[in-house]
Amino acid sequence: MSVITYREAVSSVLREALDEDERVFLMGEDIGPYGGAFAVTQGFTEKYGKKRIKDSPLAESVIVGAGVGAAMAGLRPVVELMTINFSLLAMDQIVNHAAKIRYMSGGQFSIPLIIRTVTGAGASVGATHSQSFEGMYASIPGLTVVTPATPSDVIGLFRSCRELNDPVLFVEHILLYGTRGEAPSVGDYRVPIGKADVRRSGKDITLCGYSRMANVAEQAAGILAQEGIEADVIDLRTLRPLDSETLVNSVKKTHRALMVEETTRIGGFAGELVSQIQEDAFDYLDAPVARVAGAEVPMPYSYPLEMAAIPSVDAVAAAARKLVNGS
Amino acid sequence: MSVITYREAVSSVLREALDEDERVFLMGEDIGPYGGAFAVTQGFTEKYGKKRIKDSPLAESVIVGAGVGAAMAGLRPVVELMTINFSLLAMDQIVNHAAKIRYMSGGQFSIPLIIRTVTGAGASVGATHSQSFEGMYASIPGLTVVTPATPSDVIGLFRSCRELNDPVLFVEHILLYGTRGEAPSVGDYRVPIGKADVRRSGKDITLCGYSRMANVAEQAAGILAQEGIEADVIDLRTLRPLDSETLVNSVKKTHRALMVEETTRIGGFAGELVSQIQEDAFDYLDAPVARVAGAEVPMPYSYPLEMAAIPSVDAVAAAARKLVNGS
Amino acid sequence: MLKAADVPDLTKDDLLGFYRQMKLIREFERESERQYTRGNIKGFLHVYNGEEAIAVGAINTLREDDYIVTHYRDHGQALARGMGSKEVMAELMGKATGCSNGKGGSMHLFSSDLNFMGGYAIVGGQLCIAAGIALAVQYRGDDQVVLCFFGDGAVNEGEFHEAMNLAAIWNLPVIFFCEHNLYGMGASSKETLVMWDSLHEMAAAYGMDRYEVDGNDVLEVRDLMQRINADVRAGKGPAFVVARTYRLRGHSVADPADYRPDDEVQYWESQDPIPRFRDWLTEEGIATVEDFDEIDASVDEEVVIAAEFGESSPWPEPADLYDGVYTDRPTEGIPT
Amino acid sequence: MLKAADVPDLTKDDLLGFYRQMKLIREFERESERQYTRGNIKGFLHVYNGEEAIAVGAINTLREDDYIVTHYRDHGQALARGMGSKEVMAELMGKATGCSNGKGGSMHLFSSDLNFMGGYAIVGGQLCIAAGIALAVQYRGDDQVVLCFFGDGAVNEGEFHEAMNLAAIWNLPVIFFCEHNLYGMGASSKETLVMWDSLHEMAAAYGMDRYEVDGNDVLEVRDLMQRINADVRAGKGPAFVVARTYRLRGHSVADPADYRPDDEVQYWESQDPIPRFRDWLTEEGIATVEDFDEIDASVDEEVVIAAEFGESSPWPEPADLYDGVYTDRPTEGIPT
Ligand SMILES: Cc1ncc(C[n+]2csc(CCOP(=O)(O)OP(=O)(O)O)c2C)c(N)n1
Ligand SMILES: Cc1ncc(C[n+]2csc(CCOP(=O)(O)OP(=O)(O)O)c2C)c(N)n1
Ligand SMILES: [Mg+2]
Ligand SMILES: [Mg+2]
Repeated sequence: MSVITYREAVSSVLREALDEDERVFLMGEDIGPYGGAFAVTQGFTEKYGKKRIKDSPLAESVIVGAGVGAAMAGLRPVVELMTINFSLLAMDQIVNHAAKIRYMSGGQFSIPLIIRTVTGAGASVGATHSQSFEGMYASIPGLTVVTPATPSDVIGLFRSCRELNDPVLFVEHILLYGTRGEAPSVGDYRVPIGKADVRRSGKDITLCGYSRMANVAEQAAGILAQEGIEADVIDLRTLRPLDSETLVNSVKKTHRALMVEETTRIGGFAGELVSQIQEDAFDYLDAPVARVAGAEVPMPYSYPLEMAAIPSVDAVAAAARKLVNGS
Repeated sequence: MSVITYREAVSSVLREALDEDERVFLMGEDIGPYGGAFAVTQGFTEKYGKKRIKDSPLAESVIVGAGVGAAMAGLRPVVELMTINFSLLAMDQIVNHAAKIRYMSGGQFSIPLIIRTVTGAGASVGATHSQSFEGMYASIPGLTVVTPATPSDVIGLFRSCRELNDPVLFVEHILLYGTRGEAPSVGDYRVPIGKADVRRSGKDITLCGYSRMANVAEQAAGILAQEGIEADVIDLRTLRPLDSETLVNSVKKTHRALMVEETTRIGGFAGELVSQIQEDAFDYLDAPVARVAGAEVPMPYSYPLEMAAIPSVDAVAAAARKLVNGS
Repeated sequence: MLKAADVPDLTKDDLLGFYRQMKLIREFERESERQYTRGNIKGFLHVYNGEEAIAVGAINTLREDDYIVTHYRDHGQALARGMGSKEVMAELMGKATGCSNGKGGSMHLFSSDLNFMGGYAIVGGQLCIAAGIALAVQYRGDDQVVLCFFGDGAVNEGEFHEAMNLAAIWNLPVIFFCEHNLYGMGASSKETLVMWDSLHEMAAAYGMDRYEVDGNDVLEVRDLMQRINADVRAGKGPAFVVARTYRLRGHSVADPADYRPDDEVQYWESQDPIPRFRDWLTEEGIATVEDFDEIDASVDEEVVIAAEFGESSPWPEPADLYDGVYTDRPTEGIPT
Repeated sequence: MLKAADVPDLTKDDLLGFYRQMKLIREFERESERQYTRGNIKGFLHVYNGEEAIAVGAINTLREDDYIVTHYRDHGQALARGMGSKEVMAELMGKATGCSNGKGGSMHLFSSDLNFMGGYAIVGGQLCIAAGIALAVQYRGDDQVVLCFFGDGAVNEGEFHEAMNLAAIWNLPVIFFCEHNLYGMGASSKETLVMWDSLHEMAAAYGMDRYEVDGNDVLEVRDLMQRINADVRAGKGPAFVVARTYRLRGHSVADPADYRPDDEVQYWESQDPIPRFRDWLTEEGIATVEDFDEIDASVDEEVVIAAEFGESSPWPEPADLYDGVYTDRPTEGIPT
């Protein structure tokens, strides 16, 4: 069993895709000789050449749009939007083109396009560079939105995404690249799309998160366990399609649920989770489903303010405690 | 008491703004001699001249971005994005610029910018032209999002928006322009930002919607009343800030709630409403808060399919009936 | 103007074929307007009247395996590519038999069989997609060309710039073809583009080959496009073509177009590509009144058949609503 | 190169003032890198080393009521505009005393007093904002100019095109100033822009006045900008300026910049604008070693003071987190 970083996991599945499938090419800003803003594609140009590692102009719309076109014409592009913040400049191509062409064409064209991008706060990069828009994309029919939080989920989910024929937003987290985890032991390990991971099992409360917040929830569960509170920890892993079954079943068992989300609270994706839980497990709930989320502000640069704006392990533990103890 | 159309209401408040405040100018695609895609600015160029009615190039990013700049420099622009579908091309300017500059600058610059746009489905204009993104914008701190459903709310809310010094998304509905309603009798009539309208009062269920869906909810309530089901009907009118107090108080009275929303269900703004209701009125709820929303598909062009994809009065009434009768 | 001798490769049949296509497009559009008035076509309807020489002149130079991408004003290109007038009309009516199964509508015509990669309704968006298709061609080492249509209004959009730049820097086999009809929706391009009168020169910013052509002369369009296709196919990289033309109707059926000066409209009516070509065919002694009558009658018949087909075709099944969102799984929220 | 006689309007004090500003920027950046290494500055840090002649040459031609808009590589422009090195350093450290109260950070410097309308971190976004400020100037009938800085990378973005086009068609008083340092992040602009070697010519597509200048020669930049300002102020419409320069460090502090060829780096090191200007001042007999020593010492002292000020300044109060989102109401969700 070997331990790898999240960054290595991303690199490895990209290399695998390039090695296995001639139709795969990468395209994005500074992914060439620079090696990618997060050093994921270092050495790729040397190995695969410029044909397959396309350092693109700084132009998000055409990066995605050209990916859509190439996918329509039979290739399987993996494009990179340097961070999800810049994805707003490509949102029209993602939402009005990638997500809709199949349906609008009466099913004639599929768009097997993977859009990799990077979400998250906590890197002290200020309001315009610290956002988490994956929940917005998860509201768009036609898209698949995946948010791996561990190296093995990166690998397992990416492989599953490659088997899809529709556009995927593959959302990595800026603070996770350096984190470590076990590499999957099986060579063809897959994580199914739309299957949540129950990270930990407990009877008192359900903690649910995705991306880095799944890890935060798990750490909070560790603290709570020392106090005798046993939490189910659910990592959604995929936002669309959503594994509400696992989530709802957990809540039916624990009767209490706390959703942990990094983006600002109002209108975040956690609202969807709360809604589905109370729709499907209403009679099981002993307390309202609670949410811990980012502060309702543009992300401040100043370090202590930023730390206060992001859900912390302690804040999650405190909210869980309150939910279980009723105070 | 005079009756006017929603379109006339929009035109009249725009004229009023131009008449009252030299700092106000309009900018947008085809708002000049063409009179606007929805005929709201007909005759404006003749009356106010090209300086104040700026027919812009077809370029959504710079329409909003230039509005932001002009607002920073002391003007009070009212810009138009022809429909909210095209707002995706300006989303970066709205979210990363308009909404954040005040906070990022430590409060040095305010952005008194009104962005008018048009939401909604039902006009047979297909998948790329029938979307309702206002809920997405309502998730962005720094924005104010207003969704008037009646001529008098158009007037009252627009006047209140002009008194703000921060960016507003003023969201009109494509199917409402031809609808009629009473004009406000008071000359300086205002509707406060962040105050929902209780359209109808009843004890059995709370129906909550915004924009055209508030009207649909109200019509459904009319049907239900004939069956002896009395509904509170709440028109949110503003999505950000949100009047959760009125909503929650209603649910505390009725014990049952149904959210009606035009956009697709998963990840819609209704999830936020559900969450807040169950957070604040959990012990009052006799049933899960329910949602009626658009079908989970890109909008089809074909008329019967489109009609099936949009929440109808009947669908709302049926869902309400089920919630009240438990079947 | 060209002479018959300038186009020795075109037979009488070819030339009358062009005439027929142009005429078919015109009559098809007239019929769509009638159907719109009768409520059988809904939403937006952007007709192609006056611009027929472009689609016919350009598209007939393509190979079957070349690609076409276009905007919402797409009926003309679809018909010129050989899409059946029945399937196009049925699509405009939202019927199950439409080329996009009624899901796309007038602005979103598609045919995978014809490499007709779609009509797109977000102004400028399709240029990016066209660049991507061209990238795929280049990547595979093939020699197809991608022909991408858009309007002068689209030139304002940021995506125009991004797509032109990408195609130029990567030498992609794409022809960006601007149907310069002087107007966006109601805004004159004189007021939105400094270079409106020499629009093709904007491509100099990308070091791209660029051409202007009389978009109301089907043979000029064809002639130019044949040369450009050969260059692009040979790997010489992208090209930008601006065809000067005019839409003889409003932006959409809803637009009375009264913002247009009378003399401008009159001038362009005098340039109507269909009578122009008909006169040319007559003057060059290629066709007679009888030829035209025969073609016109067959066009009228085809259009009637298309309309009947559309009207009598079934609506999509209710269950179709949820069909086709994903290739690999059912959509969410199908009512049970 | 200009001679002293070519700039009779500049006194020795003026010239040494330019030298001091350039030197201050350089030493300020060196200090920020040190502070970054020590963890006192976090996130991204994009230093201006090598490009000082641009900010100093250009900004000193502006009036107090003119406007500046720039990108995330903004320390140099802020200092050249007269923002205090203390407030800038404190902002880089996220302190309450920073020019944006610690909320903006290195990439988002603002000063309403100085009409310093912000550093912007979304590449290309600020061009649209600059166009809007210029629109306000024109609307009011004033004669300020708006000076908007951006990099060669920004030229790739759709917003570049939209802003250039709007400014051109409406004749707005804005100067789009491209700091052409040959690289975006790690991508060479030779690989992203066909016209990389005559970038200013891209403005021909908008019929815009356009200029290229040696961005490492402070007097050339100043001279050109004086002429352009006068034109723009007189209502002659927007201009596009491309200053050829080089960043002597990586894109950000995190970037070792090993993708750059050695000879290229060496060439540009030989073009370092500060020694060049110092040599010029010496050769022209304007300044002596003693002058430079005095200035250098005062710069060093200022930078030390700035760093101390930043370090000793307080963090924002916890309650500041929720402050300043709206002008007219408190933000949502303030914990109670
Ligand atoms: C991004 C975007 N903005 C606005 C619109 C609304 N709109 C549809 S067509 C059009 C004018 C386009 O003009 P042009 O590109 O010249 O094409 P033409 O209709 O003249 O063929 C506008 C503004 C749109 N569909 N997409
Ligand atoms: C829209 C957007 N895309 C990508 C980035 C990431 N990014 C930041 S700076 C940069 C390179 C910009 O290069 P240039 O404009 O030449 O400015 P320079 O850094 O050379 O001064 C990139 C890709 C961003 N901030 N915004
Ligand atoms: Mg046009
Ligand atoms: Mg650069």
